Formats: sequence, C-alpha cells, structure tokens
Amino acid sequence: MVENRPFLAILSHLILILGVAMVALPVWITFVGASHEAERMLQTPIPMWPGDQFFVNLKQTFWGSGLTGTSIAPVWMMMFNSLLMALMIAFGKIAISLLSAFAIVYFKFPFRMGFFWMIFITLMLPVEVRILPTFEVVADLGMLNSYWGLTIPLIASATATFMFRQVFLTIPDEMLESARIDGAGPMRFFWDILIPLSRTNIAALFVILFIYGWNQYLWPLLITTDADMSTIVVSIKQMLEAAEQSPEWNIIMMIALLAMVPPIFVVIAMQKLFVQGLTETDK
Amino acid sequence: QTEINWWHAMGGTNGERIDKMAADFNASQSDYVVKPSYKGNYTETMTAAIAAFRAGEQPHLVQVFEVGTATMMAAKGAIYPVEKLMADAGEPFNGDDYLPAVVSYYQTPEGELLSMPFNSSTPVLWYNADALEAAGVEVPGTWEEVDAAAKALVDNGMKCGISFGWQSWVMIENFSAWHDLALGTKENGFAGFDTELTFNNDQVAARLQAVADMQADNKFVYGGRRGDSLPMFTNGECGMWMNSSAYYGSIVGQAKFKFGQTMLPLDKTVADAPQNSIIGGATLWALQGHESDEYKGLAQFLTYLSSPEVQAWWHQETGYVPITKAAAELSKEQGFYESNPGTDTAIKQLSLNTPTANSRGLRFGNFVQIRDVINEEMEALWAGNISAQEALDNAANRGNDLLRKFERSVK
Amino acid sequence: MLKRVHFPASILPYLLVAPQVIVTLIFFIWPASQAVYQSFLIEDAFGLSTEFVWFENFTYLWDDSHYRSSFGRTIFFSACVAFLSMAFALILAGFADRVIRGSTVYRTLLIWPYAVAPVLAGALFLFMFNPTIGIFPFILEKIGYGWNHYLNGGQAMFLVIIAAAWKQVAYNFLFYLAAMQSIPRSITEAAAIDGAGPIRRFATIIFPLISPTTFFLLVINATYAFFETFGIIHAVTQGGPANSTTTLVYKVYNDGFVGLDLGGSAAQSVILMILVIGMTVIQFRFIEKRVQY
Amino acid sequence: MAGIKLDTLTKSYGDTQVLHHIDAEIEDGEFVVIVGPSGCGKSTLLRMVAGLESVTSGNVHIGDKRVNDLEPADRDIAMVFQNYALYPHMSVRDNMAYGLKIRKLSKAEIDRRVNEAAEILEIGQYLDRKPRQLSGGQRQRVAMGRAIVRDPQVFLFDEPLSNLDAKLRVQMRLEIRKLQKRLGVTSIFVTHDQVEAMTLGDRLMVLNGGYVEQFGTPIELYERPASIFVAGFIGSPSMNFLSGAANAGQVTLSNGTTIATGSTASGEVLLGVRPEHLKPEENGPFKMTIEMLEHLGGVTLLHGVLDGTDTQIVASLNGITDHQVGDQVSFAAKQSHLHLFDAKSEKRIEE
Amino acid sequence: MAGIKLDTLTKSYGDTQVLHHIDAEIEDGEFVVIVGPSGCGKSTLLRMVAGLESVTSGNVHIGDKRVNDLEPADRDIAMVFQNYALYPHMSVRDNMAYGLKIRKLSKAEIDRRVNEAAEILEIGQYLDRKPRQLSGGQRQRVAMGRAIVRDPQVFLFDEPLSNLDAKLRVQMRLEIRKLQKRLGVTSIFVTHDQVEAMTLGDRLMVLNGGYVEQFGTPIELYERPASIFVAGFIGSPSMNFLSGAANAGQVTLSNGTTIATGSTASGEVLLGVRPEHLKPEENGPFKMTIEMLEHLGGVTLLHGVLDGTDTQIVASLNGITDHQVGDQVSFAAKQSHLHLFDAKSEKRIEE
Ligand SMILES: Nc1ncnc2c1ncn2[C@@H]1O[C@H](COP(=O)(O)OP(=O)(O)OP(=O)(O)O)[C@@H](O)[C@H]1O
Ligand SMILES: Nc1ncnc2c1ncn2[C@@H]1O[C@H](COP(=O)(O)OP(=O)(O)OP(=O)(O)O)[C@@H](O)[C@H]1O
Ligand SMILES: O=P(O)(O)OC[C@H](O)CO
Ligand SMILES: [Mg+2]
Ligand SMILES: [Mg+2]
Repeated sequence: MVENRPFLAILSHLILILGVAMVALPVWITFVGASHEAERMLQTPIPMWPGDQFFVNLKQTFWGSGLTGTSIAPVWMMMFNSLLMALMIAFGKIAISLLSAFAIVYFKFPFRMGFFWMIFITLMLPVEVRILPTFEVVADLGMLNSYWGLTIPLIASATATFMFRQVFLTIPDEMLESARIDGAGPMRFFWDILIPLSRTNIAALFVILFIYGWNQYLWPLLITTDADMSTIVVSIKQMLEAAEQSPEWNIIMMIALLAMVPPIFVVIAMQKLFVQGLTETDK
Repeated sequence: QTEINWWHAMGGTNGERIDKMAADFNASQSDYVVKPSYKGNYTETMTAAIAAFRAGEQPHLVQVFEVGTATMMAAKGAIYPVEKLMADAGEPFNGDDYLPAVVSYYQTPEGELLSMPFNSSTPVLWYNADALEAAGVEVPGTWEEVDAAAKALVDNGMKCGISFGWQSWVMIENFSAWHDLALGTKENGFAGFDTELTFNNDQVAARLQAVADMQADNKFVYGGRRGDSLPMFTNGECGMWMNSSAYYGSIVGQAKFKFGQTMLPLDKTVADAPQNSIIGGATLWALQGHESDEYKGLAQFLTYLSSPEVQAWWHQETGYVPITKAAAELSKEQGFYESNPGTDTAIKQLSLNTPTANSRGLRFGNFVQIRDVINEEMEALWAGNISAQEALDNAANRGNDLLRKFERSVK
Repeated sequence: MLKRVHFPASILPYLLVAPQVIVTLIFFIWPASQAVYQSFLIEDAFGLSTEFVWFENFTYLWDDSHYRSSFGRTIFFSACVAFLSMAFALILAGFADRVIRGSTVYRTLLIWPYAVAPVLAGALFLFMFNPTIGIFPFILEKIGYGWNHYLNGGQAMFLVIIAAAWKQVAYNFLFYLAAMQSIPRSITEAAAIDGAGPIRRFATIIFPLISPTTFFLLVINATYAFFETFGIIHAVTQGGPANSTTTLVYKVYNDGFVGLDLGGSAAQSVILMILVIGMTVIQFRFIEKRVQY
Repeated sequence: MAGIKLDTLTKSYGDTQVLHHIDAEIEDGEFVVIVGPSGCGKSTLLRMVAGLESVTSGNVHIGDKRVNDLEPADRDIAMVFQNYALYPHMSVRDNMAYGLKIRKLSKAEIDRRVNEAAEILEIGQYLDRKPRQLSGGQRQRVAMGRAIVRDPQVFLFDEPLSNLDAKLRVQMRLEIRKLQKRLGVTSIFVTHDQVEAMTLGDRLMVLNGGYVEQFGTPIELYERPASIFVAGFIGSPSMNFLSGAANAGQVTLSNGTTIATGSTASGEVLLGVRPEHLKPEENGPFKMTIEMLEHLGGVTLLHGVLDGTDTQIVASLNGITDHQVGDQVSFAAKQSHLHLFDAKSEKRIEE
Repeated sequence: MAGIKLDTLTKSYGDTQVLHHIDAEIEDGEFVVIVGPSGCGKSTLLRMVAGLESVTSGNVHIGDKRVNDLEPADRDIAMVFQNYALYPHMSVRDNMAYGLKIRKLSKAEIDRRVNEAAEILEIGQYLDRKPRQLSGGQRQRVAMGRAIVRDPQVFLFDEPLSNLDAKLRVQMRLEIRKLQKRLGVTSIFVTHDQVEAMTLGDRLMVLNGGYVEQFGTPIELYERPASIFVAGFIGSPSMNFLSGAANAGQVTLSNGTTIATGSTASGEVLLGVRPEHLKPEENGPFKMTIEMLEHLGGVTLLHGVLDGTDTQIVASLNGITDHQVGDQVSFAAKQSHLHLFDAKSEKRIEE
C-alpha cells in the first residue's frame, strides 16, 4: 500500500483479527460445548471456555452410539456415508460436466446450444422445489436406500458445465491447433491436454461439490430409510429434534463439530487451488 | 425371515426404547424381523411415509400423530385398518381391552379401529414442587389459582410463572374438551368432512386473552411450538409447565428438583367441573401393498406391542398412557403409581367421564396445516400484535379454507 | 468468445453430452414437468384421488395474503443476507488487501464457514441464541434486552439472517479480496499521487472498480439466500413465529411436506421455477459478457 | 522436403473475403516471409497451408500432393505459434515427444530425435523443466524443437518472435535463419515487422488487405518497391513521399522545386526518397528547416518540413552531426534513389 | 519548477540492497532518462522520488525541500505509468480532473486546465470516452494529460511507451520530447530501451545492478562510454569488444594483430569499436570472414568472426553491399573511434 504509516497497518490487523474472531465465534462455542458434560450445558450461562470432557464426548460420539437413543447408525458410519456421497457427487458431477463442456466447446453439432441451454436453465432449480416428483422417479427406478439414489439424481450440474465451458474457452486455440498438428484426436486431446490444463478448476470444483454433497440434507433425509444409509448432516437435524426431549447439547455439538471437520479440512487443504480456480474463471 | 419395516418419529431416549421393543420381539420368535427406522419428527415421518407410498416403497407400519388421523383415514386405498388386519391374520383382538378415551379417537363411526394406539399421551400440568413450596402456594387446580401461583413464583424471584408447548393441542383442543366445548361442527369432524371450526368462541378467547395478559409481568412466558420450552421448566426458570405427559422420561432425567404432575386447570367461568382431556401422541398405521405373510407378522408384532408387559413398561418409562386396561392394571399392581405419585394423572384425566361429542377427540382434514395456522395466529397473539378474539377468528377462517380444500381433495 | 477451430463433426459429441443430458432428462425435466402437471391438480396426499382444476391453485395463491407476504419477506431476507454478508466481507477484504503480509493467513482463517452445512450453521446459531441456555440471550438480558425468538418475529428473522450471512461471508470475502488484488497497483498509486487518501481511494477508485464483482456476488448471494438457506430456516425457526421467517422455498416445503397440499405446493414450485429461470438468465448474461473496463 | 504451391487461393468468412486469389510457388528449401500490417490475412493464409482453416476456393499443394482436404496431422508440416502453444503441463521433453508418441514411434527413436533437436537448439539442460520455468527465448527454442523433431516437409511460423524483447528478438532471428539454412526445410514465416522480414526471408510476400502487393527478394523490395504501400512499409525510417507533377523526365514539387528523375512519366505523382538517401548538399533540391534532432549514435535523424510545403520529411545522416534545431539544410539524392509512384493507383511507375 | 537532488540514496528490501549510493543533481527543467537492463532498480529509484517507496538512507530533495517523509500527494509531482494506470471507470475528463477535484479547485479552473491540456495533446474529442474506448496511443496521451493538468514541479515517467507498438512509440517519443521542452518541467523518464533514452534525454543515467554506471549526455555516453557496460548498452548493433594487450600506444589482439590507439595504457584490455565505425579497407587490421549478412535496406550488417580468434564481430555498412557469405573482409577504424577498457575493472581507460 501507499501509505507506510504503521498506525494504519496495526489498525488493519486489529480489524481483521476482530473479523476473524466474529466469524469463528460460533465454532468456538461449538467446540466449548463439545467439551463439557451434558448437565453443564443446561445451566446458564453456558461456559465460554472448554471443559475437560472433550475426549470423553468424542469417544462416546464416535465409537459409541452417539446421542442417547437416536437409534441411528454410529457416527463413524454416518460420516462414511457422507464421505462416500460427497465423493460420488463431486466426481460424478465433474466427470459428466467435463464431458459435456468438452462437447459443447470443441465440437460444432446440431442442437449444441440447445443442449447447453437445457443443461443450464433446468439445473438451477434446487432439489427442494421439485423433490416429490424426483423422489418418485428414483423410487420407480428402485434406487431408494442406495448410494446411487443418493447421488445420481444430484449429479447433473449446470454450474460445473458452465464453469468448464468458461475454462475451455480461455484455453488458447493454439493448444487445439498444436495438438491437431501433432495428430491428437478428440479424446486424446481431452485426456492429454484439456484435463491437465483444467486441473485447478477441477480442484476448485471438487471443493465446491464435495461440500455441496456433504451438506445435502433434504434429499438424503427422504431417500434413505435405512439407518445404515443415514448421513451425518441429516442426523444433526434429527438430533436437534430429539434435543427437545433430551438436550444433550454436548453430544450434539460434538457431532456438529465432527460433521464440520471433513468439509472444512477439504476447503483449507485445497485452499490455494480452490481460490485460484474459483476467482480466476468463475468470476 | 420376513422383514417388517416400521417407521417412527421417536428420537432421543424414546427411540432407544423403540429399538429395544423391536429387538425383544425379534428375539421372541424367528419368523419375522421388525426393522424400526427413525424418520424425523411426526410431520417428517408422516410425509416420508406418504411419499414412499406414492412411490410404492411404503413401510408396513408407520407412526402417525393424532392430527394426521383424518388424512390417513381418508386414504382408504392406502391404509389397512388394524382391526381388519388382525382379523385377516387371525390374531386375537378385542377393542374392549383398550382404554375408551384412546380407541374412540381412532374408530370409524361404525366402530372399526383403524390404527393401533401406541404412544398416547395427554397434556398435564407439570409443576416444580420445590418452587411452589418456596413461594408458599399450593398446587393449583383452577386457572385462577394458576394465575396466583404464577404471580407468587415470579414475586419469589423466578423468571416465569408458567409456560406450555404444543399450544393448539393444550390450550385450544384440550381446553375445549376439558370444558366440554366444541372445536367444530359435526361432532368435531367425526360426523363428516363438511365440518367447520368453531373454537373461536368467547370462552376460549377469554382464556387466551387472560394468558396473553399474564405475559406483562412474566407470569406466562412463551417458549416455542412443541417441546422447545422444556428446558425452561427443567432449568428452574418456570415453575409450571403444561405439556404432554410423555415428557415424564425427560423430566425425570433432567429436573434437579422435586416435581409433580397434576390435572389441567379448570376455568371456573366456563365450567364447574372438568369433562375429560383428549389424547395426543401417535398411533401405528398399517399400509397397504405388502404380502399377506408380512401382514401376519405385523399382526403378531402389534399383539406383542399391546401386551400388558410391554405397554406397562413403555408407560412407566415414558409417561405415555398405557393403552390397554390390562397394562394400567399391571402398572398399578407393580406399585408404580404409589411410588411415583401423579403418574396416573393422564389416565385419570382421560377416563374422568364418558367422552362427549366434544371430548372424544377431533377429526379435521388438513389438520397439520390448521395447527400451523393456529400456531401462527397464537404467536401473533403472544407477540401482542392482535387480540385473542382476532387470533381465533383468523385461525378459524383460515382453517375453514383448509377444511374446504381437504373436502375437495378426498371427494 | 467461441473457438476458432473445432474437431470435425461426428457422433462423438452426442455421446459426450449424453450422460449429462440423460440425467437431466430423467431427474430434472421429467420431475419438473410432473411438478407443472401437479400444479393443475387438487390431490389428496396419497395420490388416490385427483381433480384437474386448471389454475385454481394459482388463483388460490394469488388470493392468499400469506403467500403474497412471503414474497416480500423473501426479498427482505435475501436483501439483508446479501447486504450484510457482502458489506462485512467487503470491509474485511478492504483491510486484508492493505496488509502486505498475512492476507493469505486471514483468508485461511475466514474461508471455512463456507464449508459448514446450512443445517449445521442453523444448529450453531440456535444453540447460541437459545433463549434459555444460549450465550447471547444471557448477555442481552444483562443489558436489559429480552431475547425470545420463539415469540418475537423480528428477532427470529434477525437470527436466520445472521446465520445465513455468517455462512456466506467467506465466499464473498474470497471474491472481494481477489478482485481487489487484481486491481493494478499503479492505479491506486496514481490515485495516491493525485492526492486521494485511503478512504477516498476506496470510495472513488477501488469500490467502483470492483463493482462487477459486487454485481456478480449480488446475484450469487440472492440465489443463495433464496434457496440454500432452507436448511437454516428449517433448523432454526421452521418458518415461525407466526410465519415471520417463512420464505418462498420454505413455504413450498412446508405446504407440500408438512401440509401435504401437493397441488398448492407444486404451484408454488412452478412460480419459483419461473423466478429461478429469470435469475439464471440474468446471471448467465452477466457472466457471459462480464462488465469489464 | 517439398515445395509449396498456392493456386488462386481465396478465403472468405461468410460474406467477407479476407484473401483474394493468392498465387505463389515456393521452392523446396526456400524461406518465405509473409509480411503486412495487422489484419491483412497473413495468419489466415498460413493456417490454410497448415490445414487449420478450410480453403474457400483454389488449391494448396505441398510437394506434389493437393492437400486441401487433408487433416493438419497428415500434411507433414510443423508449426510454431506466436504464443508458442507449448503444453504447459508437460515437460520440455514431453512437449517435443508428444507428436511422435501419437505417431507411435519407438521409444528409442523418440529419444534420439528429441536429444538431437535439444542439442541443435542447446536446450539439453532444460529437458525436464516445465515451460513456465523457462524464459521467453528458451520457450521459443522449445517451440522450434517441437517442430524440428517432427522432421516435417514444411515449417510454418506465425509471428514466433513477437513476444520477445528487442535484444532477444534479434538473436533468435539469427538463430532461426541459421537453423533453417542448416536443415534446408521449406519454411513460411509470418511477421508484421519489416526488419524481421528483410533479414530472414529469401523472398518476401507483402500482403495488404488480402491482396499480394509484391513478392520478391528483400533487395528487390527495398530497391524497387512495387507500390507506395510496399515502399512505406519496407525500410526504417519510412520513405519520404513528396507530391508533385511529373513531366519530361522531371518532377515539379508543390513548392516549385524541380527534380530530374529521368522518367518519362507524366501526371500527378508521388516522389519517394528514403531518409538514408538524402545527402546534405548546398543547393540540393530538398530544402528543410530542422524541427527536431534525434541522435541515435550511429546515425542522426533530422526531422522537418519541406520548405514551402507542409510535407513532413526525415533525413538520416551518419554519425553525430552538429546540426541544430532551426537550421535550414538542403539535401540531394541520386537519381537512382528516387522512386516514382502514380498518385492515383499508388503503383510504381516503371521506366 | 524545481530541480531534484538525490543525496547518497540507498534502498534495501530486507537484506538485499537494490540501490547503492545514488548521487545526482537534476537541474530545473532538465529531462533526465534513467536507463538500464531489467531489474537494475530504475523503477525503484523513480518510485522513491515519487514517494511510493520509502527511502532506506540518504535524501531526496525536490526544489529546496527534503521530501523523504512527504506523502506522494504532497510532493507536487505527477507520474505516468507503464500501463497508464488510468481510472477505467472514469471518462477521460474525469481522469484528468480527479486530482484537481481532490485539491478542491473551482469547477471553472478545473475545466480550464483540462481543456487546455486536452488541446495541447489533441484529445479534445475523446474527453467523454472511457479509457477502454481509446487506442494505446490515445491512452498514453490521456495519461500525459492527467500529469499535465496538475501543473506539477516534476514529471516522472516509468516506461510509458513500452506498451505501444514500434511505430507509435517513435511518434509518442517525439511528442513527449516536444511537450517537455514546451512546458519546461523537470522530468525523469525510465526506460530500458537505449534508442528511447538516446533520443529523449538531456542527460542519461545508466543504472546497472543498483549502481550508477554513468550519468551524462547521450553524445558523451556514445562517444566516451565510461565502462564496457555502457559501451555495450548504448548504440545498436552493440559495440564489438576485442581482447588484447595494451602497450606503448598500441594494442595487440589475440590473433597477433596490432592496432595503434595512441593510449599510454598497458596491460590486459578490451578494445571496443562500434559496428558503424568499421570501414572496409584493404589491409585494415580487423579481418573477418562473413558468416551471415543482414540487408536492412539502409544498412547492411555483416556478421562474422575475427580471423584467428573466436570473437564475434559485426560491421554495419551503408546501403546494400554486394558482400557474400564466406567473403573475407578487412576493416579499419579511426583512432578516435577506438575505445579502451580495462579488462579487469571493465572501466574505460582514459588517456
Ligand atoms: N474466424 C473468423 N471469422 C471472421 N473473420 C475472421 C476470422 N478470422 C480472421 N478474420 C478476419 O480475417 C482478416 C485476416 O485475419 P488474420 O488473422 O489472418 O490477420 P493477420 O494478418 O494475421 O493479423 P495479425 O498481424 O493481427 O495477426 C481479419 O480482418 C480478421 O478480422
Ligand atoms: N517489493 C520488493 N521486495 C523485494 N525486492 C524487490 C521489490 N521490488 C523490487 N525488488 C527488486 O529490486 C530490484 C529492482 O527492481 P525494479 O523494479 O526497480 O527494476 P527495474 O529496473 O524497474 O526493472 P524493469 O525494467 O524490469 O521494470 C529487482 O531486483 C527486484 O527484484
Ligand atoms: O409429545 P407427544 O408425543 O405426546 O405428542 C404431542 C402431540 O399430541 C402431538 O400432536
Ligand atoms: Mg496473425
Ligand atoms: Mg521497472
């Protein structure tokens, strides 16, 4: 910056730290909540500093049955389901979007823009508003209570297709020309050149879609009836429900914490690629 | 082994108890396996079952709360009346074994039982005995006394006198039954779908207005639609709490003080004596579309669930009323009521008098939505935006619209 | 912005778009058309009796003052969420852009709420604002302000707004910071030489220059507030008290899932679809010819 | 190795014709530079030879084969792009080997060719780097390398030097020239820089608005530009043009001065004379008042206006002269250094 | 108007010192060009004068005032950036008026100044356009205009021409020169292009690795470069350097040839001679075999190796010569055109 006054620098840091503190507060409270005994969490004011029950709660939550009597699958299993679902959604969306964006950008064929618009307009509609008919389709296809049912209906992606289209459009024409002169056919070009060149975007999209998949709520709630298929995010809402009767906030907060860890880990671990991929093309 | 799917809405400790019942049944025989699935709260469970039915993937048995009764009943092709189910499967079943207040809610006008009562409750008045004692007041029996006790509690330093949850159920449906007032025409809907809501009468309005006025000095504090206000009671913020008897299990677990339950307060300006309260909670509905062999297993399971031992245990653990006379007897024999005074309040309330047309229960279509509407209007009342009369009028009007819609949809 | 060269035409492109198109057809187009069809029906919950009623569900909605007011409420809610999260992000990004070292550290510290599920965010805020045990009601009471979002519609609205905004700050921050960092340094330097101090520079140079980002974020945040906050509302207020946090999407869900009024809910879906398509077109056109100086 | 023949080649995009009847024969091993201002169609022409653009009409032959309908990969050409178009995710080695791998050459053969090319281009030590770890000049060499390993019949270059800085450009220009001579591969090189064109090409094709203005050796173009366009384009600083009337072997400028040209032409003409051909000479016909001086060390440029007219005129003198701004100087030029152009058609008037 | 004084100015980033003891006095109204290769510290120095970089040690004076601690806005300077740094969201008029508005000048005064500057720069008709609607050259002028309206004591230019194409660069260079002379504002101009430096500056400061190699007029630098660095940097093509041993007024090259220099120096030296100063002369001391010819029209460059050595040598001859690759040519150079540098220190050996 232009002004080199230390006062301004300190002020900036102060405000940023304050901002970070404000943003982090909810999670701090969650963490604190997860580290006390259930009883302590029902007395006002609730504590602001961590207690000593963190690992006890963690153990109970992760290996034990979780919240008393939610009678759903153990937490590790729900986390596994969430993980599988998130990964399948992320990879599935990326794969089919890459292919369709490739077709739309690198080929000229009848109905090209028609396909594009169909993909684009329609998929903007969130599951919430078309959920019943979609549920019926899935049921008719016999995909209830399966990982396929959990993922495939969510796998079409306008955003990803659009983003890859943008990415491909920014790849210099000379790449294709050069590859054609080198004798590469379409699929070879796709694998050898296009995929490697889009890898930051793929990574960024992976982060977004992983989170999207992990955070799904209404869809898995409806599509799974088998406790073994339940996901962790769904269970949180059910625990809130159950909290009316038995408010074990410490365990709820622990599960909330566990449910946050994987997506946050993914975001932070892939932060650089994520930011690059996101801000350089999508914008 | 034949699998029998049972969707339920019992989270928390009750969910564990469900699992235990299923496991016990599974262990007791080798032909059938009952698989319980928790599907969220009452509304979510019901919706999930309906969605599944439309998709041909319905469970055998689903727990539906009492307000969904009309909807379920109307779906003639979807449900398998339990009385018929039992008969078809050759399981012994006798309606007279059940508490009249419980079964009457779920019978057709012809007397056929449609769904199996399972977890039935009724609202009671929970009180913090220590706090009442400290404030120097007796356990109240009338609304006048409630008001006085609330004042005493607040004066004695409590944050609130009384609160309640499931407000439509407690403050309108049960208030009306308790004082023998009609909620709607056509015997509260039992006599036909062309019914209209009439709970917007002076008596209910006066009561609600009085409660709303109690907010001024925290004698009454509103704390949410369902059980959200439970911590206010168990924390010692509120000295009295009106809600389902089924919170017994939770209160036992959480309250650090001496507590008790007593009958709902009487509004002396409305009636001289209480009539009877109506049930809540849920029943188990069998759904069509499965093999007869499976229904056989289901029938066995229902018999098992209604057995005196299971029901008594369930009743004593949860605070839901025992649905059969035998289970109530058994509990008495086991000395449960003696060692836990007040735990028979619910049964007493329900069997106080022979139910009248006003106190049998209610059977309104779209009642889930109507409850929403009532909740909305009551919240507007608590927030001071409108008067009690306005709230009730609005609720009745909007409710009637929904009734008309329902009437059309099941034509 | 189209390619100068293409691969020669063949059947290949059709094979390539096939998976996406098939999934779209089966899981979108078909269900969406079913929803449209349902919006013309009055149906019982189980789908056992149906009556075709043309636009009756729509006229019913039109006459329903609660539906109309949920429109206004949704717009208010979305505007507040977008404004709050964008303003907060803008301020933080403005300062992060100033600090030469450490802006990535701050980015790391700010980025993660993006990853938190809306339902979870709802749970956290519900816990913090629980009138009985929550920390904030406790503090508020100490300063003489009573908190009860079960009763007070304004407070309930405030609660879902900040929970929704909280989650979105991270995303907005990322874009704002990237936008600011992509402003050529020489432009701010030129402004400094022209005599503009930091605040003036921000107001007259930086903010106008990142206006494309602002517009982009506005669309994104509006979409987010419209749809993705469903989980938050569902977890925190369930639309209450007295409808005061019932947004359009929540109402679709509630009428369809809780109320089992399938026709009415489908009619609302159809209206939402039209809205979304409108928003999509705006967004598409915007991204396509991004405002660029 | 093979020559290239362009036969009444045209190109249109929709209704706009961007190339008009291009005819040219390029000898085997020849280095031809296509030069012209931006948008004149240079790249389009090159890309038609490469097979990256379709031919609207006419024919392209490489060797004896009509290649109009062949895929680029089948034309046995190699191309170097302005932005190098290196595959950014592949090492230098893989960049060079890619085309060979696709052609399914043996591993040993690929290695041999890559190493050979790397040696020629002195990029052996970078073989395992990624393109972004290389400087502009090194990238340029890799792009060349990728072309060389293919051992094609024809090299095509589309402004391969324009992303380099001035010094490097001069150096790479020399290298490309040497390399091409050494390998003897027929080459077409596109540029808009006249110095590059002059120094590189055996022959230059000057394109203007899709038409060939002139096709000849650099010296022909410098000494006998076929049009005002070519005359102004080739040479630096640009040729001075003075309008006048030609008559009986002399030209009368607008300020009345007459200059003997020895040409029989008559009518409105433009008289062209290059700055470096103006020599100070007392009473020389070109009189100017100096408005600005530029000392470049080796030469000094005098800028001014031809007296009695408003025609800008530049003279380039050797060494550092002691002229001052405001001085009046007279210049003369040899008759052989005067060029006459028809004012209307802008074409050279040949004697 | 004011002069600028740099007084033992240094700049370090952390541990790395990028500028070493810069001392210079720039006269009021003078046009000084800072020139040097990329990364030598030119921009850093300029930005220290502007106040955009802090001073590590030493002082910067503008006029009589020590400005080390003044904010850029308070130094009464104006700066033109390489990328112009125009405010993209403001019209040309607003771009120019921005600084004046901040200074709270009256509307009338602002209009007057903007219009005046627009007239000088001939951008009157673009005043209401946004920068993106302008061509490179027009943007350049707007950037100049923004500097002019401020009527500052000092103009600072950081490679303002390097984004323009060659033709436009020459033209803008002339315009800037004229404008500066006309306004008489003290100016510092940074460039890495020696031609630009030579033609623009009253004096040139040659920077190399953070040190001032030489500070003098273009002609001084051309005629008496203080070091090999300056000698090689100024002039195009670059000076030829031949290593040899000096002794008693002559230099013996590595191939045995001796050349009279008239210098009393002795020891290992480098003998410098510019390509344009080599004249063909039978039996001249510099003998080379031509390896490559470049015909630029006005001049011909002969590239070769000095016979008996492996030293590359370039000669630049006027016109189009008829030399052929492979020819052996001998050159001579006037004694006054020979430069001697100490081989160790690389400094000029002054007689
Ligand atoms: N795909 C296209 N569609 C329409 N017009 C085109 C297309 N490609 C090129 N043109 C036009 O054809 C003309 C020639 O373009 P070309 O790229 O060959 O010019 P160029 O001489 O290479 O210019 P430059 O020196 O800028 O690269 C231009 O006027 C251009 O606008
Ligand atoms: N902020 C900085 N931190 C550390 N080193 C820097 C910084 N800015 C510049 N440098 C270093 O200082 C030296 C001088 O940089 P400067 O930008 O002044 O060079 P320059 O002569 O302007 O080069 P160019 O012609 O490429 O613009 C360079 O080696 C550069 O790497
Ligand atoms: O909490 P429960 O199970 O007693 O149910 C209360 C109400 O009856 C639900 O409608
Ligand atoms: Mg081109
Ligand atoms: Mg610089």
